[in-house]
Amino acid sequence: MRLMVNGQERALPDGATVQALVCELGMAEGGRGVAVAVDGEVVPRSQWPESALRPGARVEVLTAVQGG
Amino acid sequence: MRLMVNGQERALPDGATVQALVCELGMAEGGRGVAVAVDGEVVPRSQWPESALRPGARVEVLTAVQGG
Amino acid sequence: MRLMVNGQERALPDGATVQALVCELGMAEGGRGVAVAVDGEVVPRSQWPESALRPGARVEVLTAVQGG
Amino acid sequence: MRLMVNGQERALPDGATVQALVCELGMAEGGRGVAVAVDGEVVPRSQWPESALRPGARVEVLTAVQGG
Amino acid sequence: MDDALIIAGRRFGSRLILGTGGFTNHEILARALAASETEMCTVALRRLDPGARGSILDVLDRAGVAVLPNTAGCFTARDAVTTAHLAREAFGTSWIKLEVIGDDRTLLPDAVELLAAAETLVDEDFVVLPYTTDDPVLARRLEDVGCAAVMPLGSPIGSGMGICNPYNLSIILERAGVPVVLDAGVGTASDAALALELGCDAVLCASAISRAQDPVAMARAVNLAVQAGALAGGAGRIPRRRYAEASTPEAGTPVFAPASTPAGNPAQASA
Amino acid sequence: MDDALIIAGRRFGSRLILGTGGFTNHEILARALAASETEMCTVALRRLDPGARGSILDVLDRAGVAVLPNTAGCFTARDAVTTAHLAREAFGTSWIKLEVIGDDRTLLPDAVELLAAAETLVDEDFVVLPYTTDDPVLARRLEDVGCAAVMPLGSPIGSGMGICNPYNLSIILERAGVPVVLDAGVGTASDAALALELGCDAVLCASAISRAQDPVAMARAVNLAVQAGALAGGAGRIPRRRYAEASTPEAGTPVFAPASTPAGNPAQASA
Amino acid sequence: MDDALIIAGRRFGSRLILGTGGFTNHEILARALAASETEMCTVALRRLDPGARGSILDVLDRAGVAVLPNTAGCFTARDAVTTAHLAREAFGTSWIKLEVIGDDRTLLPDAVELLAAAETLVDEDFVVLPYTTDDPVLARRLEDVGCAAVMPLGSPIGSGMGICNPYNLSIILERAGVPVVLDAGVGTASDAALALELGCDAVLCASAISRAQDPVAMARAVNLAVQAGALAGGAGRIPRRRYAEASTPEAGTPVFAPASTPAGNPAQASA
Amino acid sequence: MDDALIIAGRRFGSRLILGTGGFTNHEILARALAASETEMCTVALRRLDPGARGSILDVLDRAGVAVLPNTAGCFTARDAVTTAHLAREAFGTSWIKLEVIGDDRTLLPDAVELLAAAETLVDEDFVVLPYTTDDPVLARRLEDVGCAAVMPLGSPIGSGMGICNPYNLSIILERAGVPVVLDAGVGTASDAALALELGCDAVLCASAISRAQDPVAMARAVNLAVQAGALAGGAGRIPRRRYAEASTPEAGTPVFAPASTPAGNPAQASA
Repeated sequence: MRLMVNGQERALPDGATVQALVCELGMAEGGRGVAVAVDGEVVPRSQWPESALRPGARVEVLTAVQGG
Repeated sequence: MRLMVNGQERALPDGATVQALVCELGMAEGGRGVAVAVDGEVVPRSQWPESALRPGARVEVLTAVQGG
Repeated sequence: MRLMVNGQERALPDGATVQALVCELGMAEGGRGVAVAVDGEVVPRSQWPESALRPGARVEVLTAVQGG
Repeated sequence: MRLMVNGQERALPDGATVQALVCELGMAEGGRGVAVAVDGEVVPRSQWPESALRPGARVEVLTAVQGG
Repeated sequence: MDDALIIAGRRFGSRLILGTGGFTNHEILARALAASETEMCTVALRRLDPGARGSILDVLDRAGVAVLPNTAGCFTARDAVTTAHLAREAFGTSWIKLEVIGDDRTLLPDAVELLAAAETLVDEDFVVLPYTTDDPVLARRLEDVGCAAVMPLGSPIGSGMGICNPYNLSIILERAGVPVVLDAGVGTASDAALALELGCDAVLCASAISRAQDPVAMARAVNLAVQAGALAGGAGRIPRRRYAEASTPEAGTPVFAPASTPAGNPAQASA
Repeated sequence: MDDALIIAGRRFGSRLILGTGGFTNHEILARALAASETEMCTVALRRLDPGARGSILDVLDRAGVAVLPNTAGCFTARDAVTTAHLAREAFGTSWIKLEVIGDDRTLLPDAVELLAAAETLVDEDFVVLPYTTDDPVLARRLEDVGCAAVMPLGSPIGSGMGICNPYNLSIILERAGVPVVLDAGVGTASDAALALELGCDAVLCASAISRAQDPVAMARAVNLAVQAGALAGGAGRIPRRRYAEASTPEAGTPVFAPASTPAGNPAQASA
Repeated sequence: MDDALIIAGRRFGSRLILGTGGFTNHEILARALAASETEMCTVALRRLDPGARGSILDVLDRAGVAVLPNTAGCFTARDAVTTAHLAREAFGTSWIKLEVIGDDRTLLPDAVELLAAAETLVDEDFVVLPYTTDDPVLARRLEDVGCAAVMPLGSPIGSGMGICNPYNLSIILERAGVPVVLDAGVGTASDAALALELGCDAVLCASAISRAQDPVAMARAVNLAVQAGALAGGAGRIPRRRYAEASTPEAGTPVFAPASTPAGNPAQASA
Repeated sequence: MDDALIIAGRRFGSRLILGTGGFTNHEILARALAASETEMCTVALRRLDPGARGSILDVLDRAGVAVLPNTAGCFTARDAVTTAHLAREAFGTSWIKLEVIGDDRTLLPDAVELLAAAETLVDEDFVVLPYTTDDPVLARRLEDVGCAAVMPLGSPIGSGMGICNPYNLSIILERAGVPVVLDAGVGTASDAALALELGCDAVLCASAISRAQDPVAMARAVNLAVQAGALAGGAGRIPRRRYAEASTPEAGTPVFAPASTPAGNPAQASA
């Protein structure tokens, strides 16, 4: 399926979970400092393993950077 | 009947109108620079003659003063 | 004879007076707004006709300009 | 003899020296931080023992104080 | 800068708006009005005092100036809107100087209530002139909702501290698409001149004039200062320079004697 | 403040002295002169340039203004004194704007040479108007030796930085027994208004006007600003206050509904 | 002033909060962290860049400082609230530096959106530290809705202009019931010292340190300045006086000779 | 900036020179000395008071700081020179803080007398540190005659007004070939930090510390502020900018929903 990850189109196997996406993006397990929003809604880390992504979803995967 | 005019209790004949009150307060006819609110609602000058005051009404009769 | 007028060498007939120099420089008669110093000493206008210039004299002929 | 010490008249035995005066004023020996002027002239410490005071002399005996 | 101030399509020959508060009596107000040459004055609405003699409206009518009612004393959008309605009734004008105060010691505006009231009144076709802080974002929000002008403060009402933050004011001026009127803070004539030089379209001034020891002289002074500031603002001032720029030419400077310029002389030193 | 400026017994209707340096030509100078309404202008002495057409004196004569020669460009008391002698010859006046510069980048005065030159010229019956620093002690020394006025700078000549140190200027004004003329530093109209408000008797202004993009408009602006400042300075300005002082009376403020003043309301909070 | 800064019951040994933006690399950041002796640093959330090497969190962990996530880049309450939720997930903290910007050139806060976001987040048990304007009314509104501190700006982020309006800041400080942190505007050490002297409880500083030519030296400088300001603010400074107050006693001044004080002497003159 | 201050070839580890005037007793002075970490203190000469107990010299000796005698109270070059001679006798040092006052209310220096005294004392091999005005020309004249440093005032002694004219001070600093010590005017720590940031080599501070409510705390504060200012001055501060410079990167900013950035949004508006 195709969806938007951080503003860019990306292909993922159907039914892929947030956890899968995050791992694919190379996050260390636990992935401290990372947060995910799908279609503007925050997905708590505890739900990453179960929450399946839908085709066309707009996903934001964010991490800590220097700032402010 | 008794009502509050500019924060002070005042007695008026039952059924007295806004017009009557304003005149009693000594406004020149036309009474430019004067405005009236009854229970927080503005009473347009055109309606002064008809609008009868109810007992216990809170009436504000205002006029122009020097101001910033 | 040769002398310095306003910082530049200049030739004048021997015995030339300040008056002569000023006229030669094109001053209107009276020459209001003009003043002359010879070797650092002011020469009052009244003395222009008599005061003869010496060879090598350093003459400043000044006039009014815009200034702060 | 009578002389002025720090603005006040004072009596001293004739021929008293600066050294004597300073001691009388209770300076520790050496008297570091003390300086003396007689009639406006500084008297170096080395000369205190010899320099005799004259009647009517104006003597300033100064010492260190807190200051700017 | 054009001589005329234009707000909501209306033309004013003077860039000074006079606040009428604080004058000891109508006679002094009338003379100050004349000296100020203003064409618009603020007035307030207060409870009718049967004992009061003479109406300020008569003074303003005789002077032929426009009336600008204010909502002074309101701490909420609701009270300010009600007061604006009453003012429209009382004075037959839809122009309103909108004040919604957030603190009674500094009389500083309450940004949230002010914006809410402005939006409501603009929808009701009022010509809204809001008294606001010097916050550039709030000023633009007020313009965005349709205010006819924005009136940022220089410093608190009656404080006479002038323009506390020229930077913020300059940012407001840089962005504004409607007239900017400096409201509150002016303490004396030079404050008003500075406001116009910075680019303000007008100044609203009450206490600085009404409470001066000689209100009529100060009215004249602020009048001249506003004209001076408008002219200067349009005349292209010289830049600020760190070093001097001689106003007298160096060329043609006489030399009287070598001795006259000693060794220590900076001219030589730097030559 | 009286309308008239009096220096050495001479009366001037304007408190603006115009420096003539920096104008691009005599025609603009003439128009700026008219717009400024000044009654005295400075001029300098430089080596005669046979090619030069038209004399500035003709311009000043036509305008009917007094001529104030300066000693610009002098770095020593000796040169300044010689220049003053030449000026007296050239212009038939004993008035002199005394400049003795100590540094050619800032054109700041040299205190020691200035005071020496002033003393000499006063002894020779010159009417000495010294261009000085904002040092209050030096200003008094200049007055003590007999100068007819003192002319402290606000900031360096042509810098347009205005009054860098209002404190020093205020101390000079507090002590001065002769007229104080702010000389140098004015960048725009409000600077001039401020100088008069602080108590200066006049302002001497050259570059701010002559080098503005529109010298004639700026001349008019500074003229108005000087009048505004003089009036305001005499009108008794309001004090600076930390808190607001309402210009609209609180008494008689209507109450439309209890609900209209929420609990969070500062008026209540502070009541 | 106590040595400790306490926000929401948490104790900090340093009154300097360090913004981590602008450091050229993590190594310099780490050294600046040490030099600053700060105990809390801000971080932001941005899209994951798989290429990025090393996490700022590791740097902060090694330094043992608390993490304060911000909502930089948000222009609406809604985005700011969402970002706060994400930050809580990412960093496991309910502390948030709330930024809701109203203009992208000055990065000034939007009062209305900021207050709305603050109210929402406080209701969700966030410890809200809002970056706000220097508007005293807005500051109190933020406190009223439950913010743990208020963080007014001195001037725009990264502008280095210091405290543009000390008056407004002083009014905020006078009224505040929660810690006041000067956020934005600090350009150099003395700005930070001044903020503490005025009464601020802390300073949040990023660009002044991270973009200085020598960030580590500036980190140390601001660290010392904050300590100096806190000490001075509590030490009871001398009042500002118009006239001098001799630090050396007059009593006991010697007199060397009558001639030594000439007639012109001001001491005599004024005696 | 190097950690060490060097005057006349002598090295000082601290850039703070402490004036000892105004401390209520020697014990507080001793504790303030320790807190300040100064290495040089001023003292004055006054008529011997047989009743006085304890000498300030003992306090300074115990602290191991250098003694810098002053000529406070002198109004003429002659008195100042005599006082310097006495100080050399009394303290066995040729270092002198030269004060020649021209006015007893402001205690401002007299330029002419000061320069004359400096010239005389330099010829007699004194190490002359003159307390001077902020006049850049006078400062250079003092350097030209051989002063070991120049000590311009920020504002009058004990006035606590800080640096009234940073422009003049910056010009002095730009030209100076000897150390520049800010003397007089410091009111609190940030004033001292600013002086060092501007480029002063040191600060001489008396009243700000000795007359603070807590002199020991203020001594520590000024000590830290001087270190902060010296570090910051050498760290290359960020420039002052009119517009903001984001400290958080824009790149990678998430987008949560189109709806989240309304039409009125400035980011869009300006995009």
